[in-house]
Amino acid sequence: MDNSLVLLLLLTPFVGFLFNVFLGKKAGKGISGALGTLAVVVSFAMSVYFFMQLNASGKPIAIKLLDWIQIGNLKVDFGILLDQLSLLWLLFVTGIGSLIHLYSISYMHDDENMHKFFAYLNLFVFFMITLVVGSNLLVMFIGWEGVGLCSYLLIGFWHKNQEYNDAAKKAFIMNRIGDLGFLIGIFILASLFSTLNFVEMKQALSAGNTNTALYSIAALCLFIGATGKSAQLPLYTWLPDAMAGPTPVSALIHAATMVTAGIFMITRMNFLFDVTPEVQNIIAIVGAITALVAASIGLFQNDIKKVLAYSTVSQLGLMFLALGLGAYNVAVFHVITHAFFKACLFLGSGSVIHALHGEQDMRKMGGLRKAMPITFATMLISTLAIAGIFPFAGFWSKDEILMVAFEHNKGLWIMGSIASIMTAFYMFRLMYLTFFRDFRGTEEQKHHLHESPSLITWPLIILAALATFGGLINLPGSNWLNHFLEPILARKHEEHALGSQEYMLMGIALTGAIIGIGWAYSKYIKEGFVPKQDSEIVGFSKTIYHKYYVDEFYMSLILKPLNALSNFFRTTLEPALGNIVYGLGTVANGLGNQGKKVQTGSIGLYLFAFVIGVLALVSYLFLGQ
Amino acid sequence: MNVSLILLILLLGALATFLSGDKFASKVALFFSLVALGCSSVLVNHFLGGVDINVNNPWILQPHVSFALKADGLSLAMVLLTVSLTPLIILTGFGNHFEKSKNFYALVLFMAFAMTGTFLAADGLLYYIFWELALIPIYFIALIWGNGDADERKKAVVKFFIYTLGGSLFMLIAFAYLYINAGSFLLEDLYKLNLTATEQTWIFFAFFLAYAIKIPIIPFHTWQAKVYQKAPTIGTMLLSGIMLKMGLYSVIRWQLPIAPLAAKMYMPTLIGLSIAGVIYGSIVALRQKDLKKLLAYSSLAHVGLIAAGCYTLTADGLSGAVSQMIAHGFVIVGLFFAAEVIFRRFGTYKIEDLGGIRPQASKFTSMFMILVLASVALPGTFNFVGEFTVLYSLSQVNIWFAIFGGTTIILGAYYMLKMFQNVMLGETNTKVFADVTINETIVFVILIAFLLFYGLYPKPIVDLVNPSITEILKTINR
Amino acid sequence: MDNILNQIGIENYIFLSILLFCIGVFGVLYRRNAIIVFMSIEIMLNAVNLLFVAFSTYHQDPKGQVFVFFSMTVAAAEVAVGLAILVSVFRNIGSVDISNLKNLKG
Amino acid sequence: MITLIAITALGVFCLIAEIFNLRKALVPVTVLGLLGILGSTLNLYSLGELSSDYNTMIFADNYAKTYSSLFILLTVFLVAMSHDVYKEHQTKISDYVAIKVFLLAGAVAMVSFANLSMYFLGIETLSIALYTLAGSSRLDIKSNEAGMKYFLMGSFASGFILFGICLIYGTFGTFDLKEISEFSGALDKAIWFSIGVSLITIGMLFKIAAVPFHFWAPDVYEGSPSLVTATMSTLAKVVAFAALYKLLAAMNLFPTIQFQNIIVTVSILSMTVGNIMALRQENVKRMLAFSGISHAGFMLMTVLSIANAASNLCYYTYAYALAGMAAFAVIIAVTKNKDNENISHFNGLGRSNPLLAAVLTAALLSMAGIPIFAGFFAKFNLFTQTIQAGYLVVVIAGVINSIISVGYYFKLILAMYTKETQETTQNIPFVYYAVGVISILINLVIGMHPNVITDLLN
Amino acid sequence: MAPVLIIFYVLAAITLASAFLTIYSRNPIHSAIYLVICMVSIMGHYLLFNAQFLALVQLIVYAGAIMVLFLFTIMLMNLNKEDEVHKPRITRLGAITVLVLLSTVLLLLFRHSKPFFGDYAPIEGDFQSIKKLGTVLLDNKDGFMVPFEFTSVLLLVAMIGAVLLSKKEKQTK
Repeated sequence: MDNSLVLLLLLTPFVGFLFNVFLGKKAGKGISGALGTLAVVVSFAMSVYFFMQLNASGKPIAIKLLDWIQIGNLKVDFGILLDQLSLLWLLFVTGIGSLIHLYSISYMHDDENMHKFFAYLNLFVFFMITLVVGSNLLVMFIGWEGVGLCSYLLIGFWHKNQEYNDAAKKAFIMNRIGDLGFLIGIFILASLFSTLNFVEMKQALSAGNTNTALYSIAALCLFIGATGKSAQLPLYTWLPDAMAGPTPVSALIHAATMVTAGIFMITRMNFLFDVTPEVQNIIAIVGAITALVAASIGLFQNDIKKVLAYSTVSQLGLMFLALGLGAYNVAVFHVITHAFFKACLFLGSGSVIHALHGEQDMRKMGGLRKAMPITFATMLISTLAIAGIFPFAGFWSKDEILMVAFEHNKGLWIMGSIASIMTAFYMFRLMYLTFFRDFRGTEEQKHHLHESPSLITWPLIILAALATFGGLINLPGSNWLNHFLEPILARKHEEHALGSQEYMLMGIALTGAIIGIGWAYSKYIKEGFVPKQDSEIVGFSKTIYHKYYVDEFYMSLILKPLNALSNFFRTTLEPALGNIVYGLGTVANGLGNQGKKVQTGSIGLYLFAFVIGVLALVSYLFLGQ
Repeated sequence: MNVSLILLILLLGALATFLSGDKFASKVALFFSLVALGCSSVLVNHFLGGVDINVNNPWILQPHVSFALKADGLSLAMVLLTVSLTPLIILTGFGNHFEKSKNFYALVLFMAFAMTGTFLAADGLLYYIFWELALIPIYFIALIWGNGDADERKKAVVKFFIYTLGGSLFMLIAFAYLYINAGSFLLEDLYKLNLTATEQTWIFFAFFLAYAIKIPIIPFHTWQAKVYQKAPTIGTMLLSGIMLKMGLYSVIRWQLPIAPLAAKMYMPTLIGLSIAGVIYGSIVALRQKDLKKLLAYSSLAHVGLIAAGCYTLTADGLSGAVSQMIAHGFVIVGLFFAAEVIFRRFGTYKIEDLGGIRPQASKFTSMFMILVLASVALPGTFNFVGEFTVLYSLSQVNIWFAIFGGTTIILGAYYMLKMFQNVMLGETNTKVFADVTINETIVFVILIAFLLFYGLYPKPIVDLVNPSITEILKTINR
Repeated sequence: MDNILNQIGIENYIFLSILLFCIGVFGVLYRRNAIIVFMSIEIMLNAVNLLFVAFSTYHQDPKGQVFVFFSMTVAAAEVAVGLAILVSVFRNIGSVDISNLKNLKG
Repeated sequence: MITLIAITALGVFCLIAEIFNLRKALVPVTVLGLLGILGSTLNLYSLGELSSDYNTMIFADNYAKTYSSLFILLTVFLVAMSHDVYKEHQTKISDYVAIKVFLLAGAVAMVSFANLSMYFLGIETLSIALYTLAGSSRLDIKSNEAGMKYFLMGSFASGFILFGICLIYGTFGTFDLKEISEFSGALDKAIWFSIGVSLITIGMLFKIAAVPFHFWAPDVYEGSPSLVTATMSTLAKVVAFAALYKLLAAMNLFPTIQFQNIIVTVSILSMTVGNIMALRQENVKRMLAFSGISHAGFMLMTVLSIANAASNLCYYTYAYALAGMAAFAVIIAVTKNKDNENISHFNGLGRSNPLLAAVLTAALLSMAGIPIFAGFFAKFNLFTQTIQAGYLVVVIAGVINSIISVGYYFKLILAMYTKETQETTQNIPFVYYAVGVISILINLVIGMHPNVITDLLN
Repeated sequence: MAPVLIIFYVLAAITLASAFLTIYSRNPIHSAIYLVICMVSIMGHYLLFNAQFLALVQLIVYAGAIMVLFLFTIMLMNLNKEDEVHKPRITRLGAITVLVLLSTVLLLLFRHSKPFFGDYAPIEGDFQSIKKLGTVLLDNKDGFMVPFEFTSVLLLVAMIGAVLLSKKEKQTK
């Protein structure tokens, strides 16, 4: 029974994918979208079912479907593990997935390839589920690469635009860099444990026999994998570019679900990271720096989705900070709340873009508050949540991260806090530029301004609600989430008693957020400042506006040399190597040409050669004796 | 019933095709190749059922050469690869018009015959004969039915022929030497030889020269790209899909077990060289302007990885290499066929002249995409199984090998996706691109189905191959 | 009967033959007139014949002389054919200078 | 002995046939006659052997029989083609055929001699016949030149051979091969004898066209009428080699290190010079001449393991001669009415005449040593034996040369299959197809069953 | 010094000198005459060995037949003039060098080579009378009958060859 239900959970999106691929076009847009959505909803329902079951029994469900790869004594099978962590992820993946599918029905309705869009979305959900429920690293890796693929397909969904295709390619390749790390990590773990199954690895690790150096390398490799997928330094640059995809994609993949895969993986492997504190340190530092850098870039972006993208990177950085500090549950908490409000923000921005017929530049927006009240309201809630305003979900989760950071390292705490302040600033900058003051777009656009249809607004409303109340799952005091996750975490997480220090930190955080908001308010509402045209930006802000020239840096440090090398190989080395071979032939032919000159046709010469041959031969043979 | 039946069918098929006339040649060839496939499947069943399907008849008394065919799992896997790709390759030709097609298809079948023979032969000289025989048909296929400028083609093809022949002649010397010591060419007798390390080194490198050129391993690869580019696509498929595997198979079957000491001694060097080939091939592929050449260099990179797997001398490495050989065979045939499909419509392989095909041909795009993904070893495809296993085995030898070898998953993705983007995506092409025909679809679907099925369930192949790998390893570690 | 070699010595004959042979070789190399070249070859053959006879006496064996007989036959046959070729060459190019025969080369 | 007599009788018949105006029947009867002789040589049916009185002069052992069979076979082909080649020269055809048959007699004498006098007469008969044939196209300057060159150099070389024989006689006082063999095995190396053998070897190296005594070959091959070139390239070369091998095997001279070095050097030089020079040739006959030089180098390897290489040499000669014969059948057919034999005449042959192209291709592949053709086993056996004898250097040189040789063999193949022809197809008589196909088939058969030849020899 | 030796030296001198002059003289006719002298002197050597048969044959075949053939050809082609152009110096030098080298080498070789020298056995019995030679030549048991017969083939070939080379063809067509 459970087996088939698990398969139902896993395969319904895949069936939806197949349906949309083969029949989607014939079935028409309505049916295509509906079935696509239904497929995810079914998965969601199954997730809920299993969640209940788990809550009741407390026992994780492990299923082995079939054998897959066998290398020596390393056996890898298609196994499914439904435990607290995976179910939690399943819930919000399929849940938010369902909402976004719903949203997409309306959002993508004008696109001729809508069935494909749903096919890809379904496929994505399928791979995401695979990633989450896999019982071993390799199955997870299938999902891991699979979601990367879907991300590639969806970023490049509008494939006629080569820039989008470039973005898609970039995403895939950046991910692949991480994947190599992941794979190497897998190799090391496989050779250490002879298994890749999470449960078995955990047991093996706890059994002792610690080879810390190798563990550290493995953990580091896995973390490199995570930086690729979850857009951390130095591999984060693909995520902002990935905004080329349709907005629901950005919401689903590049905000709520896929980019959290890295956090999921590290949480999954927490038993490993717990024994490798130096890697944890690296994670924390990388996370903090990412949070800070991305937030600072976010300050100056004018593309509404780019702002959200950098915000995502920054928030992910915070989550990694928490992971690095061993506070897996806190990270997970923030993942969930972030999924809610970031999805809402993206969908809201999608709604705005939809209303403006594709305009994404905030400098050409403004004053949309009245035309789009629902969008405005939901986005405002989410913005408050992300800025960490009490009592929205983001407040609780972010606060916990900062609290943990404060406990461990004040420096990290300061970095996190600054990032939070920046977040509050640029998010409200976004809100102000988009919804307040006067509309700065064309008359034509102004004329068509309208609130989005209900299929778009309802998901927004639901998400806004979640963004408001999401914090409840792990309120200080109840700590439901912490308890729920306890079985999968190797090390017990000490409870925070709410003491004065905690309240003080909350206060500081809140104050910081309000400072950020106020700063934004004074600049954009009071002064009515509108960001300058690209060419007018100078100085340090120009550097930041250009994302610290990281892309250019990578371009000139890696890509250009690589291409130059390739050109060199192609145009110089290859022919040269080839010519070595040809050269032998040329030499032989040249000798032949020279030889032809010897063969003059003169009998006298021939006879001379003959006699000299005789002489040489006879003297060699007999004169020596 | 024994394995010589496959050879017989293919040879008869070649003859029948030759006699059938230009009109029916392709169909006759397809028929015979399918019969061979059926026959091989039956034989594999027999083999798995424990029936003896080997052949060993004395052939020449002086020197002592036997007509010995030995079918273990490894051989059968390679034979299956050959006989299942052959009908597909023939089927891909249905969309082309070949002048004197009876000769063409007869040569194709003859080549399949020779390659099958190479995979089955258990006698050194017999093996060598098949090995060389396989070279002749492809020479003519590439020469007569190839495309592009005739002079350049000639140059490339002749270079290929002379180069590979030259390499294999050194192998012949090695065989002569072995024969002098063993008094027989039989594989088992050669395995039993007790050669000194010096002797083994010489023999090892004589073999290596032959295989390094055939596989190819850098820097012996220079023939490859040009020939792939100039040969008709069917020839390219035969070359890249099957013929390269002759070299790799031979490494496992002949080179390593006959000269194990040398193999162990030079293992790091050889792995390093192979992996250098991986990186080099990938980097060269980055900026290729010709679709077929790009695929050729991708093949160079992939094959380098397989070779590295072979030279690890571990069960994992060998078994992964075999899986990857099969997977690569299928995927590269598919990719070259995709190139051919494009060529049929646009008449060019130049990447810069392509682009914007996707809006016009979604079926083709999807199938091409899957093949591209398979070639970059996305999990779920058979290529992943192979590549993972090989990389894993490399990591067991030295983690740096795995890291450098693993760059293929980055660079591979880079050049393949870049190629895909430039060839398929972008603004709709002004030229009309008709979507794939039924024949073409059949080929693609079979290839893709194979790759996906075994990607998820590689057990049958692995189970078929692994016992013989174990045997060979036992010989290596004797 | 006394052996004549007792008074002359086989080595003298060998030296004589060798010198004669070498003169023949020299002639072949030195002259470009085909007829003289033929003659030089005849001298070479004669040198060998002389040596044959000397050896025949040395071994007191008639076979050497029989062989000389054959060798003379061969010489005659060669000259016949050679001169026939020479005549046809002369008819075509009007000269018997072998250095004119350089059409075939390379 | 009976072979020799029968061949001579057949030659005389040819001469008489003209008197009785039987020109039409001449070629068929000769071919049939030769086939009959072939049968009796191979003991397919027994004519009974004449008394063994002549065994001191002619001794038909297996070695002689195997080679004689090859020679007869080659002559059958040559005579068969004569009919068409000389159809413009009806008045001379009987002379041509007769001279070829006598040439065969000389050839047979050269492999079945038991006395140096037979050897000498055989080689002279062969040579004189070839001088004549080379110059036989009397109005053609090239043919004249070829005849002249061949004659001058050939008789010069004969002088050395004669000198050599003389010195051997001087040492032992006998011409009998068996006695010489016994004496030379028993004695310390007498210097007369050694010099004598060396001089004979030099003479034979000239006949097989080994470097540095090879210069005549390309010129003569190119200048001679194609059929004669075929004779020289296949029959004459093989005969000379068989005789050289037989002589050296009997002389027991071999084990001195200097002599081995000489052979090694000459072998490597011949292979290399032959192949490298062949690369740049435009004339097919000239190219095959150089190819022949390189093959001579290969065959010289057998001398390095002279005690037991007879069967390998024999196999090699069969493979080489049959492939050469097939190639020449095509070359003669294609260049019949042309001024020269340039490669360009072969352009597009693959399309205009696939069968001939296939035969030529197969022949060239065999010469290049590609498997299933006899050339492969020939080379392989050679290599194996030479390695066994400890001359790896020669084998490696041989291998490198095999690679080079592919270069020019394939030049011809390329011309046939990739170039366009401008010439209209001409009607090619059946006999060329027959000769080409049959020789290639025999080549293939012995390629697949090498033991056919080795069994003959043992 | 024994008279025989003196005769030998004289004959040898004549032989070598005439041979050299054959080559050296410009006029082919002179060459031919010198060659005849050379042949005759060699005949003298044969007589010295008491090889009467060969001496006769030498006279008949060489001086008689072959030289006549030569002279005939020279006359036929009207070559009796000194029209040979001067050879390049390198040819002459080369030829002389080769002459010197070759004779030196060969002489050196044979100087040390006396494996069978010593006292020459006195001649016992007949080994070179015409009768004896006839027996050896035509005896079918141990004699040279087969080569003797084979020379006929050789001569036949030469004859056909000469005919073939000289025969004018009727112009067909």
